[in-house]
Amino acid sequence: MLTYTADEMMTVTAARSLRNGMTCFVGIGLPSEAANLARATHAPDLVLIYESGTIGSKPGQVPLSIGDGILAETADSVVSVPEIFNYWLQPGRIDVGFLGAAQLDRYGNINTTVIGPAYDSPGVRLPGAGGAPEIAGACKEVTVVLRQSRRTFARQLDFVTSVGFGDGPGSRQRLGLSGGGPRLVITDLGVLRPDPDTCELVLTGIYAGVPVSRVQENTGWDLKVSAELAEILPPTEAELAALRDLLASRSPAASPAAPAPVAPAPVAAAGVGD
Amino acid sequence: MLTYTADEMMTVTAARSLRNGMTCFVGIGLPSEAANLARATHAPDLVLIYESGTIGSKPGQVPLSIGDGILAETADSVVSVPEIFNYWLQPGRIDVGFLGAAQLDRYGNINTTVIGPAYDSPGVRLPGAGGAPEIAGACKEVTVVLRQSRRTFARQLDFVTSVGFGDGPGSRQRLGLSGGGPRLVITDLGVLRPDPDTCELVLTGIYAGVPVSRVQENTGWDLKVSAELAEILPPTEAELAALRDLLASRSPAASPAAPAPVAPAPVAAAGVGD
Amino acid sequence: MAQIVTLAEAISAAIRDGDTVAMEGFTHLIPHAAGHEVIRQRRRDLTLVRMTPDIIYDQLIGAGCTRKLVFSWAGNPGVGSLHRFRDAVENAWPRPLELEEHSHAGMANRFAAGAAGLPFAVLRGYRGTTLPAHTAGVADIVCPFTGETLTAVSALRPDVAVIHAQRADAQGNVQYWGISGVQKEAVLAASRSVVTVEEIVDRLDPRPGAVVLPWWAISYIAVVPGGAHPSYALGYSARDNDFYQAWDAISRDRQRFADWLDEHVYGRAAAGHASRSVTAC
Amino acid sequence: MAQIVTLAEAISAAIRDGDTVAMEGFTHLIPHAAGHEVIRQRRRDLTLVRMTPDIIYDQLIGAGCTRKLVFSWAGNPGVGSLHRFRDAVENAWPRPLELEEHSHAGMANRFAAGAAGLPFAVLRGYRGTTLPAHTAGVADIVCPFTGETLTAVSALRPDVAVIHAQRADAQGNVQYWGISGVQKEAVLAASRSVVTVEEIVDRLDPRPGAVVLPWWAISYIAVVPGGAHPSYALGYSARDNDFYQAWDAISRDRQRFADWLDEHVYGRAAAGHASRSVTAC
Repeated sequence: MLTYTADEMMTVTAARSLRNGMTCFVGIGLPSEAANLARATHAPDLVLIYESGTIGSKPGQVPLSIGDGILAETADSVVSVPEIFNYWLQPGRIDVGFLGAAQLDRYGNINTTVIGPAYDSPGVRLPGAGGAPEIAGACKEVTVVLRQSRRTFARQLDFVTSVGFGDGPGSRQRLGLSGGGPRLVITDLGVLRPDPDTCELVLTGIYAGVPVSRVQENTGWDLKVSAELAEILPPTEAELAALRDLLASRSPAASPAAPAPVAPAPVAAAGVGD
Repeated sequence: MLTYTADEMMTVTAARSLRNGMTCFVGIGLPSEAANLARATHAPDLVLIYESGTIGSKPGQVPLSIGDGILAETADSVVSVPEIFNYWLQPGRIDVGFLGAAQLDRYGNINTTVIGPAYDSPGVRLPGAGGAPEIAGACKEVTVVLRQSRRTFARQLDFVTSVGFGDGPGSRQRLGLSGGGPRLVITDLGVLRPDPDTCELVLTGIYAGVPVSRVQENTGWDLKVSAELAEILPPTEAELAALRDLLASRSPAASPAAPAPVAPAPVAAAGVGD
Repeated sequence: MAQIVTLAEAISAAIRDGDTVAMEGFTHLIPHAAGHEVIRQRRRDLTLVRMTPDIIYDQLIGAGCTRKLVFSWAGNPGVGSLHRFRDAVENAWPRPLELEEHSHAGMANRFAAGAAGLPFAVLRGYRGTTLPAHTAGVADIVCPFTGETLTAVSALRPDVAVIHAQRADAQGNVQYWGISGVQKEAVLAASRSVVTVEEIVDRLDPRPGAVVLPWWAISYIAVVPGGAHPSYALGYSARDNDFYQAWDAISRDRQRFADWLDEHVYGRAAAGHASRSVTAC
Repeated sequence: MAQIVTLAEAISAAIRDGDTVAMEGFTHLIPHAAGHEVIRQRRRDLTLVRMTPDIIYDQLIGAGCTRKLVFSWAGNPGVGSLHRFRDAVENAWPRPLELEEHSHAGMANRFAAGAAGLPFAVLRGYRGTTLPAHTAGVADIVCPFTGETLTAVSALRPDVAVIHAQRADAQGNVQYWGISGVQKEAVLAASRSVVTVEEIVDRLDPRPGAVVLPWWAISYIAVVPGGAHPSYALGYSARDNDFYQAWDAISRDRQRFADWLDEHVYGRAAAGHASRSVTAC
């Protein structure tokens, strides 16, 4: 009987989405955990690129920040921050960008700036854009990882920090966004992908033991379900062991860190049998 | 009796114009000889910057090219070529730019591109612009070093490669050139400086034994002579020794190199008594 | 022309009330000690510029030094919110905080334009986002060759840049290595600069990945060992992740923050380093 | 995704007739051996791009490979003219040579724009000179914030970049140090790339001043010891200044040049390096 949390399922699913030899622009938190799990398991030649300027970092543990020394010390190359954005991200050299989000809409647009309609006196002030707008614009594809709720999966964003498919088909072209946009959204309940015709995110994968109705209840719009909805295999023993090793290798004080910069959403730590 | 050539007088005069602690953007050939002579004599902390990206080079000899290994090995910092132009030259950080020229006009504009009126089928094809236009544009002041003749001191340039004072007062401001422009022209006959009102180059210094008429005969326009025309002191024994040491330290094959990229003009190797 | 002085002298000479100040460092080499000295000298009405304002900017905001923040990501990396920053934005405490908000790529290019002596930089970005609606210094620009529309961002030209580096030599050449961020651009874009260093050595041995800023491009250098703490200086110290975690609780409460500031910043001399022993508090 | 192949294979796979090719190197690390292989493979109608075309471009022009030259300074550094270049421009021999002429700052920024995926770059330059009258890809551009007029230059996007580096590792990561020129920008601006290296090592030890290009940003790598000669590879060879001097006489005369080419380029296999023993000729 393998017991694991919803966050572990989410991280394992995210790790599986990365293919060996890809180049991956990694945000901090859960994206970094997933990317390093992929490196530790099926994708040893995954190329990790952090916005701090480290190219090809091979940390043996999950760094707390995108600027930890281990990222520079294990990198193939460390470049300046202007260079990482201008020469490496902007021209579309990076296969996949891994992003978190505070809010996401049906077109995969992302808000990490403010919650509440008034920018100048917001309900919650979030950290802001960081590297996300250009990661979302330029990577060949984008994967978003976030916990799913009616608050995070919003009908209407309070602020568009990073563009997914804008207001639907043709938006990215009109805006001159060279990358492919969000191809995958991974949550603690399942997996969403954009419909190729409408660009709207639809549920294409679901974790064992999670009913579709629960995913829909935790979505702020009328979530469509793919005709080919698949159940996603639970973590293998090897995946779980590798993930827990990775996280345990962080300093004890670092491990309880919330992956999202806002107050953690209440997440059901689903213990699911294997 | 100290014997020296006109070229040696020119180089020594150029070296004397550099003050200790200045930053100097150095072109190859005679400018490099002069800058290194200054470092070897009165200006040990002169900061040499080459367009190959070396900042603070301290070569013990005069390099043949701007990319010789000694320049990188002795530099405080080696940066990329885009960086040397964008971050170091363009913003006006450099005190003095040292340039050569194939043709110069009365406003200190420079031609290093073609001789002859037809660009597409020129009489003589010269190397072109290199770093000169932006050195001429951005350095706080510019010093031009070239042998003087009716051919090199031209009434009308065949091509304006680098701007001095354009067509006179106000030109640099209109063109948005942030640097101060040519403050000094050093030849094998004497020294010219721009008139503060007209921006036209006038003869302000003359070498021992050179009559003013000879300078005027070797100028393609009606050269004005400053009311404060001064005779420039001949090289000291120490200056000459340092210069000859510097040049002797170059490889034997390298020393006969012509400092100007065009066929050398016939220069009187004036042996002048001290 | 680098002058080697004390930290108190450097801050006093370089930073005036109302200045625009960029204290840069991308997680690595953040000039915390210099920031504390700014708080101690009670500078006011500063416009603070930084890609990733984190704890030291949270402190400068909470201490009331700051009128405006120019930034692209304001958080406690890997931990969560900056509570003093949020309190200022959400509740105008201790004073209102004006925001000028960009993306990382935009800020990096704004610094680069400043370093290059250009009034603007061009990038692919901002289009389709809400950012331009709230941010000055972003405009469309059309390529004169292809007709394509791109984005221009205005150059940053701070009055002062403040950075921390591993070493300087006696002449004032500064050397740092590891994650190098946007510090070179910040120093070259600014009118004046302050560099705190771990140590001064006779000669800067070449090091892999090292950036060297020449003495004539620097204004003031002060020796402050550990001056980046709780950030780190590769080869000299490790990032104090425990302090970043602890800051979350310290900064949530106004009084606890004030007490912390009294004890660890106001209560210390310039030469000592404020947050060294904070994990014990 | 770097493939390690022979020089002949690399040139054959990467460069086609009519391509735009940038063989970069700023005095240091000039890819002479690769240029000779292009001559041997009798590529035609190439547009050659380089800030400082020197001897190897003189040879490619004289050998009839070249339709157009995009450049900023064409000379034999420290020596004088490039006679094959001048013969092509002044006398259309062996064929007319179209010129696209810029300043160094312009070319460097054009490469940088190409590397950054932008259609143009902005700089202070060209204004008041005759250059824009004869050169496409230069235009005024107005700052949307200050109204100031600056200069835009069009991006360079070569089909192929060719460089020489000190080392690569078995995975294809490339490392070079010393004067690093505009090679990174050239490789990143180009669709394909060929890198000749002095040697392949198991692991690239970090080195002061080293640039590392990752394996996934490189197309072909070929081991060619001495492949920069008469240019040099810092730490491996010295610049052969005698050869640069000797080239002046060799290249002045069409027949003497042709004989040199027969003996030292056409007469040699790809693996050997052409001009090694030229000082004896």
